[in-house]
Amino acid sequence: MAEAALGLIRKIGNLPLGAAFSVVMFAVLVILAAIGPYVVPYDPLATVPASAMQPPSLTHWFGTDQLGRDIFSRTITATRIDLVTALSAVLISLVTGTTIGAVAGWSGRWLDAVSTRVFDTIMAFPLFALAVGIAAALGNSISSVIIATAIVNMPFFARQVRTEVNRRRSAGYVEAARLARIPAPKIVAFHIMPNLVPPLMVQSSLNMGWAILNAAGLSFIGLGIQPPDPEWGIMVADGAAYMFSGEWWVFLFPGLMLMLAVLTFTLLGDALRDWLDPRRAS
Amino acid sequence: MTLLDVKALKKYFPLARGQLLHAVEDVSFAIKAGDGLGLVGESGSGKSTIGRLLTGLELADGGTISLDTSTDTAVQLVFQTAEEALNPAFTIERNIAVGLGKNRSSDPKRIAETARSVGLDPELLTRRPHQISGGQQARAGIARALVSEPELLVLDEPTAALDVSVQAAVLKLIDRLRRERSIALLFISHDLEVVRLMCDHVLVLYLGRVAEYGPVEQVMSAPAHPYTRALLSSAPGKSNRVRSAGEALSPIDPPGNACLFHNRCPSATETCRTSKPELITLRDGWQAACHHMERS
Amino acid sequence: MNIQPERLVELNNLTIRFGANAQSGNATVDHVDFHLDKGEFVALVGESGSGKSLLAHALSGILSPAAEMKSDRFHFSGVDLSDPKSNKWHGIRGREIGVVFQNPRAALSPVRKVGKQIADVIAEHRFLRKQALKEAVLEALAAVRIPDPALRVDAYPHELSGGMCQRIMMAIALAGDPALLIADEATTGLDTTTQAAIVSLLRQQAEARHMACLFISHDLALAKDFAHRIIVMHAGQIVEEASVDRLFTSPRHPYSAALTKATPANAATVSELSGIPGGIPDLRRSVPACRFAGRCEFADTQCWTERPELAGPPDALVACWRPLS
Amino acid sequence: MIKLFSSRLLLALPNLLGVVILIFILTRMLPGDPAAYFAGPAATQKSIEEVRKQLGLDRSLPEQFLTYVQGLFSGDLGRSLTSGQSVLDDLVSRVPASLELTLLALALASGLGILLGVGASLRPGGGLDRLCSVVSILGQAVPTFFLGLLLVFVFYYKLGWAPAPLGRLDILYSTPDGPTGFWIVDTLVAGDLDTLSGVLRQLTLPVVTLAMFGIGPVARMTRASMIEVLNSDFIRTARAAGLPPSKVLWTYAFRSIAVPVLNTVGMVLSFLLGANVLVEKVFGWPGIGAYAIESVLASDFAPIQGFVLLMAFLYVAINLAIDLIALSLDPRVKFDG
Repeated sequence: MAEAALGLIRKIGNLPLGAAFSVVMFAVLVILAAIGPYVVPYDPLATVPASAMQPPSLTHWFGTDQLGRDIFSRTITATRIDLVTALSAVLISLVTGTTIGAVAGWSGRWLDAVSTRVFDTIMAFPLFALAVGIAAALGNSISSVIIATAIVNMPFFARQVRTEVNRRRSAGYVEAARLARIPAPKIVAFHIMPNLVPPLMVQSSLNMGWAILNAAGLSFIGLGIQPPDPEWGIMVADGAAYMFSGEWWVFLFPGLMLMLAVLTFTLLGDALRDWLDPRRAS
Repeated sequence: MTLLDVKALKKYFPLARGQLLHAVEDVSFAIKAGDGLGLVGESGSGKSTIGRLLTGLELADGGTISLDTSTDTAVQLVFQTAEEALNPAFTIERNIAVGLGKNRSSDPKRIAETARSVGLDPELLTRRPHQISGGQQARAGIARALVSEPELLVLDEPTAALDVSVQAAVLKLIDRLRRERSIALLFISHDLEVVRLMCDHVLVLYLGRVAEYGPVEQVMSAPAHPYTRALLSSAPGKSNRVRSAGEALSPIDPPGNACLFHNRCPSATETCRTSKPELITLRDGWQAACHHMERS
Repeated sequence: MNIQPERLVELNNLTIRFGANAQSGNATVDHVDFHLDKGEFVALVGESGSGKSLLAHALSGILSPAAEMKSDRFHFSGVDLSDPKSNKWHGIRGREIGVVFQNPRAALSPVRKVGKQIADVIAEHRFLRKQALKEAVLEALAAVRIPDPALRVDAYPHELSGGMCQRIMMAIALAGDPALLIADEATTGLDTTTQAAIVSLLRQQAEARHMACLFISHDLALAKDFAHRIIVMHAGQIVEEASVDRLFTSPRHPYSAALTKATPANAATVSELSGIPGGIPDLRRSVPACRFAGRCEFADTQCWTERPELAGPPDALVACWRPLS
Repeated sequence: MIKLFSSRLLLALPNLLGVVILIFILTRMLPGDPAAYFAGPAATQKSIEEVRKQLGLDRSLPEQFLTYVQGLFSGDLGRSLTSGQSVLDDLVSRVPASLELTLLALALASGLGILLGVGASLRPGGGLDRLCSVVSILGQAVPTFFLGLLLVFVFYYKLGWAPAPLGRLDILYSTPDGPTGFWIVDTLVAGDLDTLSGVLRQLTLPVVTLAMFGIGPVARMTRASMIEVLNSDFIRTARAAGLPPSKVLWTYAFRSIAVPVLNTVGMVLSFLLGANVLVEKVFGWPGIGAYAIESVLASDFAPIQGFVLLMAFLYVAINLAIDLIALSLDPRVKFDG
């Protein structure tokens, strides 16, 4: 066990800097999301007016906000809600996008043309503006943020899968499977899709980053998750007002955490792209 | 016994603005069990399309393909570039297993046996396509086609991407398998020399039409069609060259009432520009489509 | 009377290394001597991975910066070119040495009219006014036998056939009126009829302009048609160098002999064909001193440990410890 | 050229129609009652029903859709509850502010991205290449609104170099009164260099914030395409033909990747139009993004809908322009939908 852990550490140590950082940070984020709310020193919702707006110190590592809430505890607690929101959105767009893309890419003809049009339409929107529109229509709730984020991310998966399936439709190995009278759904699922796992993992990781940004952006302008629930975007928005009176820590720490989370998934996507390249395995 | 009988095969591909690409036009031939037929022609002559029509990967727009077999996997295809033809996500073993068809997803004994018969080391079976050499990839592609014990093997330029030293080994392998298992071959190639070695009959295609069709020694020693002569004389290593000037006509909506080779033919006359030559039987099993056969 | 022909290229002990092979220390082009006389036609043959294209790149001054090139001597018409970064290459690259590559459609810029691409090169080597340049382009197109040059100048490569694109490539290579023309697999992938036409055009142009020609091909039969002298390469080493007649009637290196036997045109039946066991050795791992030893039926311990030098009479050089007689 | 233009326009129409249908569906089919929205927060059940009838929401969906489209054609985007103005008028008066910001940021991001990408491609693994990857990764990872706040904190609050993030122009200056609404253009036309400098000072931070977001994709795409093209056969030909390096780099290599880079610029434009919303909030920019946020907070749906529609129209229009440029750059680009 210790041997294995040591081996893992050595492996990570041998990675390029960005990749090593992303793997470690990914683990940290997952752990924080899992146990963060139980280990933070203060109740993230407890207001203590007497200790409002204290700068970072040993008792309050990231300081306190205008209501005396501990920013460190709030920042850590927010990890779960931000990651779960993004992850739910990415999973929805991965599943629906992949299914629609695979069907469209294989069938070709009118189905392909129609779905391509629909995705072009969605992508023709400046996506954040679309997300604002959708979230506004759906009402202020986490689920509307998730749905809005899923809808704007879905075309990326659908497009990629469609292109890859379409390209492989005429590959020799697919034609060999057709010659062996293997039914089309099986060919797509078991002969083509395994080749798409690496690019889809990369795409999912990158989209996680975008989804986190998207969800935080929506809450920043007041859509979706509502105060007092701790969420990075809201906390930055709250803190922005106090920046002009010199209380920089209120917006800085949640913003940094948000940035770290996005950076983790962006770098992880890059690292996955390198690792999963089949040519490198030889 | 005739295994495959193809009559008046036609295939058109629709293009933009209502144009039609005439890929295969009125092609007829037959292959006896265990026989080898070579299909030669330049790129765009329709030779690969014929192979795909025979295997059912494309549907014909006219003509008949009658196959005298009982199984539905009797015709198998060996693809041009072996690397693209193997699934990069699968091991070589699984790649070969695909050839077994939908009902038998695995049969390790049979796969190992087939691999051995094409000269693939069993330890390579657990590797992935990019981990083996080009020659080994070609063998794996052949193994996949063979594993269902086909009666007709369509080979689409199976050695075009290989070095001569590897090509020689693969050609010998195909020839050996053909004799051992008495499989019929449809060998698609741009290389007449390879067809001469591998086949009993040859069919020369020009822009989707049959230019000449006959026993390979006769066609190669005394070609009747000027295009066959041009092909033969342009092969490297032949000193006396008959050059055919110019470029081929477009296969898109070609003239229906002309010899399509007329613009490159040294002996073309007005007749060639205005009437389409029919296939004429020169001798038993030897045909050519040219207006000026007696003169040439 | 014996007139000594004039030397055009003199290249001694050329070695090209890549970082990827750093562990094994193997050079990708290993101890190669090469020379070419003015007006001479030489063919360089070998399978893929033999290093022949790399040699061509070194000769034409376009070796990638990742390659580390060393030589004892590299003279072209008396100019020292042993440093690939030397500014002496300016005025030689494209002007004294023209290259025709394989896969002509990819070898031309897809977004520039072919006439413009030729004009770019002519303008680089000759100072011409606009009208004169236009005429020079038309002349260049006519020289490579392109029908209706005035129509083709405005075409893009994707609008032309492969054979047509190869003629454009040739016009670019000839634009500087070079003393050496290198044809690097120039006809590979073309239909045989087109291939024959391109080869004959190549020969005719080279002869008319008194150019030396280095013809690189994997196709022995093509090389035999074209050249006076043939060089056979295997895994970065020259294994045999001989006049055409000698090489094809009595090859002395086992590899040359094996290549001949693997060529379909030389066999009457399939059983006469024979492949060569194994493949080109992987230069990232350690290889025998004679790099063919692992595939050679005559190899003994000396072949594995000592590198054979190219030796013998000038028209029949061979690098082998056990040459065929 | 006119023929090209009209055929591309025809291709863009289905997209616009799709946008309209999607927005229609969003407003009518999703949970939340538009009648309740439009009747306002204090409405009774009865007044909601009245509004419903007034808005035609009691009719069948296809009927509603037709009325809706008719309204769009006559420029009727509804009325804002908060401002009481017609949404179209509100938007038209605010568009120049947003466009001036977005287009400047796009120009900056594309210019820097292309230079960085080309530089990085010349020596993969070299210093510029590393800079390129750091800039593009940070540009993607730093949330726009956070970067904006950081810049304001450092350059306005700490250093005092930048003006207060309160709109397009400091109140010391008189508002430019020009025909375009693009204040850089308007002040230049009026020859008012003093105001121009004020406009530029105010623009700097939001433009940089927004541009940082766009550099990454452009630089990455440029770098990847350039590396591929520099290893391509035709670059080898150009080098072997003795063409000088600068000609090989720009006339041959860069020219052939202009289309993919241009397409990326188009994509970045879409990002920027979206991110604009956040930047406008941070910098108090009186554009359509800030307008949308105000409306979101007031649950005022007509302006949001108008905003999303306008965004889509802008994007489609600018993409049309990009397509036309691509057509003139690359002979291989054909009408393939």
